[in-house]
Amino acid sequence: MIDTLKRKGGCSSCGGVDDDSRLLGGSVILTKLEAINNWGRKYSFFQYPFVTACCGMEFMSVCGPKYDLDRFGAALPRFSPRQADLLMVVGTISHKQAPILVKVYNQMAEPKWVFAFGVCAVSGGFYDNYATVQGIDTLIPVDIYVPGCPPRPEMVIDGLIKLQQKVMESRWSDYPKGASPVSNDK
Amino acid sequence: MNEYIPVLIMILLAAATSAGMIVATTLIGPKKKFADKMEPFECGESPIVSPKLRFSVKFYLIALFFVVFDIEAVFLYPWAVLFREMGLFGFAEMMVFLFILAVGLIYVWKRGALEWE
Amino acid sequence: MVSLNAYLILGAILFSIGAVGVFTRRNVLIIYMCIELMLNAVNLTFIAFSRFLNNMNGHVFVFMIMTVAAAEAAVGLAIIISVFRNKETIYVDDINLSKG
Amino acid sequence: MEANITINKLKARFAESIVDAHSYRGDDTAIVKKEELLDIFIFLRDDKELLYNFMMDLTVVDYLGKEPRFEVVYHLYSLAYNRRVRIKTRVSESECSVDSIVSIWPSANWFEREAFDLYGIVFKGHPNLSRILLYDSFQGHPLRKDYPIKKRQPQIGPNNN
Amino acid sequence: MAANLIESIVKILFIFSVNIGFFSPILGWVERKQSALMQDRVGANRADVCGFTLIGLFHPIADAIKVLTKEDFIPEGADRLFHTIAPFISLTPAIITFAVIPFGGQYELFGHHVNLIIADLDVGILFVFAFASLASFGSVLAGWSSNNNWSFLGGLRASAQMLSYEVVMGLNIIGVIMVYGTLRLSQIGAMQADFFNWGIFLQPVGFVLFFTCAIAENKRAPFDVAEAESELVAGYFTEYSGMKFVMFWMGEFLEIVTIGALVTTMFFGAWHLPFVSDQMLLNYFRFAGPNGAASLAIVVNIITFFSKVIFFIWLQMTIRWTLPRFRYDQVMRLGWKMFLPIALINIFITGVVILAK
Amino acid sequence: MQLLMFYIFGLGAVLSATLMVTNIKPVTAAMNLIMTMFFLAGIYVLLDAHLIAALQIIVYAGAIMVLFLFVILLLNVHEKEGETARRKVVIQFGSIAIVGSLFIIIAHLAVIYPSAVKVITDTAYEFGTTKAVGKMLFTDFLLPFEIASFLLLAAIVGAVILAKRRIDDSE
Amino acid sequence: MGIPIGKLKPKKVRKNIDLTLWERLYIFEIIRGMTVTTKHFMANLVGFVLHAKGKKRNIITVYYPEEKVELPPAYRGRPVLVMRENGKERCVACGLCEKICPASAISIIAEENENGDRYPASYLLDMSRCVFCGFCEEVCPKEAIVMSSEYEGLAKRDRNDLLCTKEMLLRTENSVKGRIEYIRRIYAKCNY
Amino acid sequence: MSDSAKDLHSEYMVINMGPSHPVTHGTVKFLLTLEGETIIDMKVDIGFLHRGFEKMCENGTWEQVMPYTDRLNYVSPLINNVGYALAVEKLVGIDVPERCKYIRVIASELSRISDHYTNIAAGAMEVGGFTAFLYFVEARELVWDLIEMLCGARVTSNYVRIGGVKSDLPDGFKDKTRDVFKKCRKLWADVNKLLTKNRIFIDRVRNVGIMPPDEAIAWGFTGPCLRACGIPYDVRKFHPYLVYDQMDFEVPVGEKGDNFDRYLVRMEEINQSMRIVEQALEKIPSGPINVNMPEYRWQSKEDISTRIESLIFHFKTVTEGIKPPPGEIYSAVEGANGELGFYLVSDGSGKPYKCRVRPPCFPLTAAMPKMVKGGFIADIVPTFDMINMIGGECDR
Ligand code: SF4
Ligand code: SF4
Ligand code: SF4
Repeated sequence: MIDTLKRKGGCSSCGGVDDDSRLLGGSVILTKLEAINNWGRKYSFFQYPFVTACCGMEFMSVCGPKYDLDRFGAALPRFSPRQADLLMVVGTISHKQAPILVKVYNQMAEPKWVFAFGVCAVSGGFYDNYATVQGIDTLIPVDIYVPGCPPRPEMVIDGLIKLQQKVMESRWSDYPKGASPVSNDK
Repeated sequence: MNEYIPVLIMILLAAATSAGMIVATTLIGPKKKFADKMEPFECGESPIVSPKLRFSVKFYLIALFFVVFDIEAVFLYPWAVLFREMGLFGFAEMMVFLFILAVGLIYVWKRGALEWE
Repeated sequence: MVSLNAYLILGAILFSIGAVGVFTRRNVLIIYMCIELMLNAVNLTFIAFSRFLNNMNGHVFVFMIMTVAAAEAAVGLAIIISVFRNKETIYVDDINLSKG
Repeated sequence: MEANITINKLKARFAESIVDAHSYRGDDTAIVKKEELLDIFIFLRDDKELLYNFMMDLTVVDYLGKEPRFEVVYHLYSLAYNRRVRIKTRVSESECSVDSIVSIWPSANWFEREAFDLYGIVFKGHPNLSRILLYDSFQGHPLRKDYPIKKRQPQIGPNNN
Repeated sequence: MAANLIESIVKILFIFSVNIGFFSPILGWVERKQSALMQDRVGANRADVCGFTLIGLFHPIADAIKVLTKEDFIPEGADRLFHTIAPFISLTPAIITFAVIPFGGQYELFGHHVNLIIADLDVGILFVFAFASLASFGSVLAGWSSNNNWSFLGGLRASAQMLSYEVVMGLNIIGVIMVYGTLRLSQIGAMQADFFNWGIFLQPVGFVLFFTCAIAENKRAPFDVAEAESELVAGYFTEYSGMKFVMFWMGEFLEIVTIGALVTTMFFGAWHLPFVSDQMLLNYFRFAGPNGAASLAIVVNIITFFSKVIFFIWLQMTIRWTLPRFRYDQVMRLGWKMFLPIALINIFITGVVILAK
Repeated sequence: MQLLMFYIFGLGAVLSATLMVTNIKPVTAAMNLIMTMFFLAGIYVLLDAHLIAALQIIVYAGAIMVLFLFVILLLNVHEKEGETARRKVVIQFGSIAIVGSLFIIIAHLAVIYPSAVKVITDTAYEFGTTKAVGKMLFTDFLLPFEIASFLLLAAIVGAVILAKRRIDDSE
Repeated sequence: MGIPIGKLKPKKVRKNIDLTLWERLYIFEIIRGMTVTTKHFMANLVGFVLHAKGKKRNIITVYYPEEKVELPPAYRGRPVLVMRENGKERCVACGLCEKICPASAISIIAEENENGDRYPASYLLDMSRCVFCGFCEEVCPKEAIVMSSEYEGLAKRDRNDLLCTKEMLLRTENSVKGRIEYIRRIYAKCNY
Repeated sequence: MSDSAKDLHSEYMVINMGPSHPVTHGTVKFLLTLEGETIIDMKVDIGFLHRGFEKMCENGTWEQVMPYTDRLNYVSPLINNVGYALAVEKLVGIDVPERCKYIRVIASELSRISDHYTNIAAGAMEVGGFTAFLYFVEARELVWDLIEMLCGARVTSNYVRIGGVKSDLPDGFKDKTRDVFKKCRKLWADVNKLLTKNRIFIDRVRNVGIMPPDEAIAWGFTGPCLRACGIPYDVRKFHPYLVYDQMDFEVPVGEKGDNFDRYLVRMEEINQSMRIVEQALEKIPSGPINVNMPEYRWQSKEDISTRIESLIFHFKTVTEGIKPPPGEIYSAVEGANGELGFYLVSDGSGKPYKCRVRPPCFPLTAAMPKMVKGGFIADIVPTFDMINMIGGECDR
């Protein structure tokens, strides 16, 4: 069991690294630009709420008045994956749902991030059976894992702040990421 | 004619701005293409039919009424400007005009072309 | 200062482009558009004359032409639609009205 | 006794089709033969003193190892008399089918599809008996007792374990 | 000539900076912040530059940066050309229309006649309509060229809706023109120096209709059926990403400003303070000398005008965040069966009243 | 200045008109026609026909072309590939070459040679304004004006009958 | 039992909802709606602008990372292990929590120490599975595992980081004192 | 017409609405056949949230099922908890103490309030009334504060136990409830003003998704959707469980069975539920909250740590699970969406042999095509919202 848990979580490491940008990477202007760019991205997550299950209730709360994800600039839900930056996978992903999740992920425009919201998305939670996917990282690369069933809004915000840090650390060359599209063989 | 020069400048400027935005975003953004992504979005499924199909003739009718009433409005503009000068005669004139078009509207209405079902 | 002739010639050119289109294209819709273009060319001539003769009758004419064009477009396109229903084509070669 | 009026009426009317009846913890239950299921249901629905107009629930229980293996369980409710009854019918694994009651209660439509999906019971005469909760390429029927809980189907990518 | 050119360039730059530089980013912020406050929330407030957050004012900047560096996406099967120019067609007219809207009176400044309007056209309001009618191509092309079913439906809805409301708006404006006898917006504005001559008193029905139609034309809630999130995903711009998608929004935001400005100009006394005409303003500021007085008056004009505009922006936002959306057929019914007859009757009544006077 | 404008607009109009004629796709053709109309509106402005210029855009570009666009999308016929491809080459080269060169040459001639008509350069301030057009329309051309309304009525009725016939038939 | 259908007097809700002409005219109801939202807007605007530091805002929003909500004692955060004074865990590796955990999030390897007492040689709690149900706390006979009020710092960039070992779970008794008292109270004898 | 397929008016568009579509909440797919905007045909595909609830139950002990029931109708988890506990208690044949009954009533009604809040909020949001949505989310947040105070979790409460509840009412619960309800009533009034008489909203929901009463019965409607048709079927009145027969509340019914009625019924039920909670808080007696039966309810910590036989019992029940006698029962409670039935079969072992839930929104969803066919795409939105399909419950 521990072995399976030790699986490499996600493949969010950079894929198609562009050599030119590596070379330029050292220059001050470019780092500055990169920082500015990351700053913009970090405070402007348009999210694609892939809400399927109970976590959606807490997701509503996070967007709702009391916790207000909008404070972080991340409350604007876009239901078109082209316009979204942050794929919020909220809730259980069943095997029936899996191809759809993959498709939505694939259809998102670069750069994109994935947020696993709740233990079901993280690992399948306590639904360890024939119907549920054991963690969305078996399907798509995940950037941040927020456990909890459902996570408290604070935990989500925590996760978002962590994600913002991650974005701040990212480089030009990290995008587009993923060496190849996530396959969707049925 | 001179008063149009600023308009021209404005048009050029506006067009340049919009065009600049489009060019900038096409140049700057990262690109990554593959088959799954290029497919039109349809709620996570593959589209079943292509949208390039014929749509209801109703939309044509709407456009048609639009054209007709737009022309009507076009006639009304000079009339409205002149209204005070022309007095009752002009008013009567236009009312005849409007009346005839109102007949048209009523016809269309009765004919059910404004219904959506 | 641009002379009247220049406008007239522009009108003529547009008209001839329209005419070329009417004769060469087979798509009814495009033919229709070409007709609109020709009407526009005529409008241009009207306006030009009216400007250079300092007589605004031309403007009113254009006004009327626009009205007619709109009415014509409305009915004409409706005809195209109903022809299309019967024939499933919008190419003049394929439309033979006598064999309704 | 008033509570047993349903069972009594059923017994009176379909004497030989009623295999068994009991009222465990007040739940009236009748086990009927599946051949006459439709008639029984029509009777239950239309009889003036019963009027079971709700088909509340339909499910299957898999008694693995017993024969017949499956039991299709219907829960009916009568709004007029505020009464519930449970009708069960037994289905063997070899002949895994039972008449569809969609014509009597449209609500049975999805319930039957679900039962088909999860247990593999075929409902004869169902207008569209296809999988409902699972996807079409799913093999087997997961709620049968012999389906291992963690057996996963090759639906998604290579990574699933 | 040169002075005129400089003057108009100054004005253009002013309007441009106000619109593109101020309103279009700030409206995104306003919309978020206002809706937040209306909904008992706080709204975006955390984007910081060197630790300053300025109640979230940096968020639009962050959005702009993000959007610029977002992948630009054209789906397969889409018509690349039209897919690209559709946002262009939507945005450009929205910027241009402001050219004919006056934001102040006419003054003598250093011996030069200053008219606070970019282009004082004889056809004034028609110019606005002309460009507004072009904008409908933007949505229909966007919807059609995306090769997406939702976009297609959205584009159709958008175009039909815009056409319908354009008609009503056109007819509805006739009443105003009848009252003021001109199409020149600067004149319409100037005629409202007297408080009781404000359009709202002369054309109350006209105001309500115009405002409603303008919102509908702009496809804002409650008329946002074309981009109705819960029905059509994102409507005609479903397949747009990055800047192109935001351009539709910018067009929408700029149109909010334009609507506010038009309503102000036609119904709410344009740049006039109630009971204060331009002449009176000049008199108040006599102490500053003729040029000073004129400049001060210009400043007051501009402030007054834009305050009113901002009020109407606020009003539009409030409406947007208060009301549920119509159903599509209801939108059309409202336009054709309710507003159109009312507009016609309004013309009639206006005529009768004016003649009776 | 005016000359420059004229050339820009004129050239634009001719170019987009040519493109319209030569294009296979009706949608592109329609968009090009809109461009033509736009340029023509510019030329009207040069000719002091302000109202007409605005109407050109409102009526032609804004209304009639929408109608066209709708019908194009409504019918949505696939292009006849072979047929158009054959014509395409001929049309493009033929018309662009001939018409384009004609334009440039003759336009130059036109500028060089004074026109036969007496040119009036100083028009009244009123020329081309809404008011002026209106005055003519509602006095001298009263009858056509009223007839126009009948025309429009006829257009509505006719088009509705034509377009809706099938619906009613099938009901 | 139960009221037969005839006897029940239901409350008709639709009675007076028919719109008057006034209400049909959209605009008045719209204005009414807008007054509601505007009221909220103004109240919040005032509360927002005039808000003094330290005073309670009247806006409901919690400024989370800086400001935290007050959690009720019942709140179930992540499960943690309670430490004895000597720094060792209280847990005796009885395995009840492992057994009851519906998510199978707990895995214990029990060993005996030199005194013959059982203790968990390894106590792994997979936070990526735990559903915060609180069963482990409820069944533990030793009050060794409790649901703390911790919820922060659980978001991780890597799923493997969510696997918590005994060392990561151990908390001093003081820090979870409130919770222990709470569970003593709710599972007290008087409640049975 | 014979060639109607070729006719201009009948070119159909086949389009997937969902599963990942804002209105379908990711859990259902509508395959629409449209003519223009009109829905010609509709196929509903569910199961996107099928998590194998029954299989999980059959593989866990009777107690371990409790957290799974939380996630059935995750908007009102406490009702599911109560329903399941009641079912097992019926199977076992035990009766819980009076105070526990009151607590369960309070918990269920709080849950019902939050469910209706969520439902109306989501409905309002999806017809465009975003502000109304957030007001109710705010109100729900307040109710959740209460629930959290009671259960320790906001959503997945896992509060009720077989033979009792987990914890007693916390201190100050009554006062807090009063405060919260005061605020909630204010927000309720605001939403009422924003929606109930607003013609735009009424036009969207009135005469849309009509279900005549007889058909509603045939399709198996229960709960607010059935009551909207004018049939006052409410399990709380018809088969009173717990102490509902001692509560004074009314059953709101509608007339036509359209979405507007559903909305109004829910709005009124919020008020009725608040009344019930208030009454229950007034009447609640003191006493124990759990049965003292070591074979069915885990022992108190005090006992476990002091009495060795308790400890042994405890070990036994935890590891083997409680063992109800073999048999089968069906027990229903009034869920937020309708009759929430549990059909349990026990074979005498520590695990449920069969744990079937009768999901109230399953038949409701099945009737979707019937309700919207012939309407517009936009009609799907309020109809789907007002039947309140909850994926966890529908797909299990
Ligand atoms: S993590 Fe928990 S709350 Fe979230 S979807 Fe899964 S079971 Fe539901
Ligand atoms: S809280 Fe529940 S899921 Fe988490 S470890 Fe404890 S028993 Fe397991
Ligand atoms: S139940 Fe308590 S004592 Fe037993 S193993 Fe778990 S934590 Fe340790």
